[in-house]
Amino acid sequence: MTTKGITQLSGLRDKFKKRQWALALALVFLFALTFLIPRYGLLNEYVQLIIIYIGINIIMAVSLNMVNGYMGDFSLGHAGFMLIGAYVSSILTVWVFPRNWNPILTSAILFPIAVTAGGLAAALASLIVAFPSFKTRGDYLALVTLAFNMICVSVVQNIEAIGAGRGFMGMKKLTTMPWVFIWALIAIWVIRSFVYSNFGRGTVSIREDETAAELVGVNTRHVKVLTFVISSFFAGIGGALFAHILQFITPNTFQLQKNVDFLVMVYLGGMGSIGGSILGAVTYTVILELLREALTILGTFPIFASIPSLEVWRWVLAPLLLILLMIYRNQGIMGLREFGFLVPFRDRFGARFWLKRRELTNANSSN
Amino acid sequence: MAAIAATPSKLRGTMSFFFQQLLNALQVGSIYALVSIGYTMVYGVLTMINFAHGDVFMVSSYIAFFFSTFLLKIASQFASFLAFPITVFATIILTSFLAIIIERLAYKPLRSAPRVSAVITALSVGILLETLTLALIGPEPRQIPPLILKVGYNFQGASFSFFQILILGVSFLCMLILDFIVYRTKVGMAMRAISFDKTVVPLMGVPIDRIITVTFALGAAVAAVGGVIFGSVYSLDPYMGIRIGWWAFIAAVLGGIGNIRGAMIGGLFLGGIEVFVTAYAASSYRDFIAFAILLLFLIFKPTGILGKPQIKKV
Amino acid sequence: MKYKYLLLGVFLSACLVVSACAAPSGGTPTATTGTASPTPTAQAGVIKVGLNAELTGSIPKVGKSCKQGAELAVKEVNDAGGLEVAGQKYKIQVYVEDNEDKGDVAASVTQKLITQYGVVGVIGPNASRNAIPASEIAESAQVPLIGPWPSNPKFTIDSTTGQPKKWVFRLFYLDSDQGPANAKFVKEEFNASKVAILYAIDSDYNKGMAEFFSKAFEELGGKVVAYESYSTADKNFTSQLTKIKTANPDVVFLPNYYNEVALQLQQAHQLGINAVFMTTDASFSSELLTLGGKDVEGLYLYSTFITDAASANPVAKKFIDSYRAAYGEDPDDVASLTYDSFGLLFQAIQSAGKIDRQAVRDALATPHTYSGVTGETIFKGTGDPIKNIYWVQVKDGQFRLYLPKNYKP
Amino acid sequence: MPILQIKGLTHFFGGLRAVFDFNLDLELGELIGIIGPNGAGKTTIFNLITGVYRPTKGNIIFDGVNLVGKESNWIIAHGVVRTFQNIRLFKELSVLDNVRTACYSQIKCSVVDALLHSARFHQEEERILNEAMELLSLFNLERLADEKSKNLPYGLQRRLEIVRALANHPKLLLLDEPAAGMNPSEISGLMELIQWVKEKFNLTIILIEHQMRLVMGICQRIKVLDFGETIAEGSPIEIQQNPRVIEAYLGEEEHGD
Repeated sequence: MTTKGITQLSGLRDKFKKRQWALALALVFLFALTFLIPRYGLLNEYVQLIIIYIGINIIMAVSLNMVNGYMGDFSLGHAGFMLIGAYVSSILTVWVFPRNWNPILTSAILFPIAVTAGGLAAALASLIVAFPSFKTRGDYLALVTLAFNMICVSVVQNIEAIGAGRGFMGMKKLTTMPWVFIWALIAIWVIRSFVYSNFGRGTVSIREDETAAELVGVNTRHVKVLTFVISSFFAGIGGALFAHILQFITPNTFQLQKNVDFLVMVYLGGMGSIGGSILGAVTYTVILELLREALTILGTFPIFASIPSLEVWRWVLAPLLLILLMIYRNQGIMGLREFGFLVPFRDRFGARFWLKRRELTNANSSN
Repeated sequence: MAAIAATPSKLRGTMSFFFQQLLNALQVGSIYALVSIGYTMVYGVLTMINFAHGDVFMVSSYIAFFFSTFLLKIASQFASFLAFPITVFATIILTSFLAIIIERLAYKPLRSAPRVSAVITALSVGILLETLTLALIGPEPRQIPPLILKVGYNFQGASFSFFQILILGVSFLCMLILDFIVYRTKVGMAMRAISFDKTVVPLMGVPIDRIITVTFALGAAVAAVGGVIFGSVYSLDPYMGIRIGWWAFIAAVLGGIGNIRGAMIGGLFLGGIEVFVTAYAASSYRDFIAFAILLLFLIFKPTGILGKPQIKKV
Repeated sequence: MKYKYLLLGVFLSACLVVSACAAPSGGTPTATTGTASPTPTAQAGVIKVGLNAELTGSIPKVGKSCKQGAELAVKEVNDAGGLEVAGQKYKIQVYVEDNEDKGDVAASVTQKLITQYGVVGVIGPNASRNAIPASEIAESAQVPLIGPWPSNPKFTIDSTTGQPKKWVFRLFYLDSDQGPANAKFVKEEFNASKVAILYAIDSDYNKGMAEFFSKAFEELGGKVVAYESYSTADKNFTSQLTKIKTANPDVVFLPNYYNEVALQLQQAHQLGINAVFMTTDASFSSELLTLGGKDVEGLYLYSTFITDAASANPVAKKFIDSYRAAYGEDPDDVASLTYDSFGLLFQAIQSAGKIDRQAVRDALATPHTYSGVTGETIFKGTGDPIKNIYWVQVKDGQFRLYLPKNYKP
Repeated sequence: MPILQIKGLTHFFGGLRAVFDFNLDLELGELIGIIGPNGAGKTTIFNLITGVYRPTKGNIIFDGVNLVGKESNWIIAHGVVRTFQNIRLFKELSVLDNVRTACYSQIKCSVVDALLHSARFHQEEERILNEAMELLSLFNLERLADEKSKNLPYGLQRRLEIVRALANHPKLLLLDEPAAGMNPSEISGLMELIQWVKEKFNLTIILIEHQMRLVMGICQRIKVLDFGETIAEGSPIEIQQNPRVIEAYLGEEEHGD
């Protein structure tokens, strides 16, 4: 019985360890791909561009999910943080940093600094939203975030120095597949660590019942600030990467429409699930692109050629998808479930493990 | 900056200038007021932000466009001065229908669902309306043909047309009628009762579904009037609903969301902001100021100018 | 918990590796584009050309005309059996992409045309606000890009170095040339001393024109009495126009797109502003007439193409006729400029003698003159040509050629 | 010296008087009951103690500290915990996580620790896990640790709420109608449970209850509220004989229960 128990115990651990190793290897392999692909042009540049977009969208969706999914608040300001990240990082790379460094150093040292700065700026700005969130919740907070987004946009529109509404450019194409991969990985890692810590549990308890959370000793204010700051930090990162792939940003790019895209990703994938957000981001981006293709092909047929703006039908999809989701499956693909490999050992097997161990010790003491 | 420097301040100080701007403000403000009522009523009854409302307004404007162009084609069959009232009437009916359909298809299934779902759905319905209009009618800007000849008057150097006066008249009439409905009729009582207490009133035999339907219909109807006006003074395009919608919504919040008189006041107030910010500063600060006001209100006085506070229950 | 440290290790090593691979893929994008993007081969005797147009968004008419102009140009060549390059006939295949009148979309669509379809050259976008970001992509991907309509100087200037771009060409005169010409016209024709300007502050074209015009006009001794701005997609200009009215100018200059100009004129008349109204070729579109109705009557503008002027030119005559036949409307400047852009590209391919981006680019960059439906276009080795300008006035619902008092051809 | 001293506690909702001049001296290890008809202000008192509302007037001294104006989570973390009239578990969370969440204030590690998975973080999490599991096993809930709390039967949910409250190492426990919706046999179980918890964790308990049997059964002292005012105070027997109470409260209670 005892030995059996021990083997079971160690078995549990080993199985988990093995999985983690497999995951690590998979990541290394993927990472190798991310710079083999551009190096040897295994995929054409447009597909590469889409992959990079997907990476950025993953960062945005996962970080938005922290607020909308885990904390159960409704943020409509994520694009605002993205904008801040985009502009701050771009200003750094274009004006502040030396422009004629050798490209390797620029990409290896200056770019990450710029991106991080963008993230930090966004994180700082998020306090404007975090503090109101102490008092207001639900629809009203949604409005606060939205107002924040709109204000970000119109502020940029009024700063002549950075091109106002006409946009800002001159960034080098520094966002590369490996960088996006790394940042996405960092985002997922950090957010996962946060969610599966006592702060994360605090966040979720706010979603479940804020008053009760406060009344079992969770410092909801602290948790809220942390959640908003981390979430918008990665939104800023996403923005920075976005700016350095497009090499051109305008405030209007970061309007409500962009928020809606991220919302679709989050709710399509499923709230309160990192895996869900990743899934959502990938699915949504791919669907839209496939549709672009499909419509272009359709357009070649005489029947459809007559339709003035076939392209537009693509934009009908996103909202329609959301509505149907909300009505028929507002849990999204994953619901509140999570991919096993994203859940730390303690949170996945902790209880079972504890029980087994007690069993064993009892057994020992009995003989 | 050039904008401010360019016009000598003494000119902008003059009475006629101010009066003219006031007239402009009233015209824009009345449209905001008309649209914002829809937001505020729905919120009052459902505590749900009907983000799609701005786009319902847009669609109403298109309805008016097609209807009026059709009328003018067959204008010979009837006295053309009827064109305007008929258009308004038809637009009101059709738009109300649209609103009811939206409510039935998209919102009703979510009555019991978490609030967030409702908000997202509303947002999506709005965007759906935009994209559908874009796909079906196309993005070219249109304008409702002049149904009433635009006789111009001049008062103390401020010029305005008969049509403008009519606009103001019509919109204020609408507000009065609505105010009457909400504060004097049985349906209105029920509405305010529901917005006062969601749990008890249905038990007291108030047909909640019908009240909700009526609310959406009324809100849309008023917005439709705004749509006709907007479409004939300015021009229509699939995206026009966004900005108007937001501003009207801000108006609703300022007035204390759920409070109809507040919405009217808020609307006119925002009209003032739009015009006078442009007049005495630069147009590009407009949105910033409007949303800054919204933010401040949400943070410091979320119940708006005429709203009432609630107690947190444990 | 060892796997965790392994992951961290992955990050660190990753950062190093990135710096290694960053050079080709990040620092200088050319290396990758060179390898990744299908170099335009003329398989099956086809030449691929990309069209990047504002099919949806705020100036759809521009996109429509652009597309029609393109279709016509390509149809004519293909009906004639194709384009003859180095003694071999090639069919032309156009890939049309909608840039939604958004800068970022314009950029990614250009990227798509280049790498997905491997076009030899890209025509468009038309509005400067879309053309500029698109040109950045074309420049870094080293693909010839011809803008039929963009007139903002930044379009052909490399924003990082300030040098002229190598791969970007336009078929239009610069704002910086239009401004003075226009100011001179206003000054002399209406001997105006006071002008008022109303422009969209968030659009490169409008803002550029406003600035160049006011600068030129003040140099001519005139005075800008009102300098008002609004944001694209605004519909209510009464507040600004009221300010303009109080400033009481001789001429009101509206360097904006047709859909806005129509409204601005209506509201200006509504407010009883009686001045000469002047706009630019950005409103040279039949939509202006349909939308503006009586209110645009008497409006002055200018263009590089106007049917009753072009009719003199046999090439243009033929074009106008076939365009009318095909689409039942008069070609506007966008249509004709797009048509010429294709002509220009075809000519360049022919003189290059092979379907090769570099060769085509070189052909375009060598000083030459292209004579098409919009008259003579003189290239001096850069992307910015010299073109002729016609003054136009709206008379009884039509665009009519307007001959200035001191008109010298 | 009493562990909890409430002096002249008064609270108004706008014009409505919820609690008026409420006084209480609670000795360490006491179990006192507060009864009174609905709307008498019982729960309001709990809300005032735990900082949900800020009292209009009066002081709440706990362990020599005035709780008035303190954040709820601070008060909880310092040993005043409560359960709720209507169960307020985190429904979507597992039983274990409900308890771990309540350990928030117990965990001594910063965000940085959490994000970097530092050794400190792991040892803290391990500690909390074991603590939570032990606590659960004391209440025979350990085998349900991975269940979503919403799937628990009603009685167990009540029990879990008490466990969750205990996770903060409280000195003072506020029970808000723990017996609500329980059948007689469950109630007797609950009575034993409360007694046992009190001894086991040497707690001081304030109990709000409608179930006379429960209150009379276990409380040493009872306060009776009516319209926010204290109308009687004393041992169960005294209360049962007090005429004002009978007329204000027990009268209705007879056909009420």
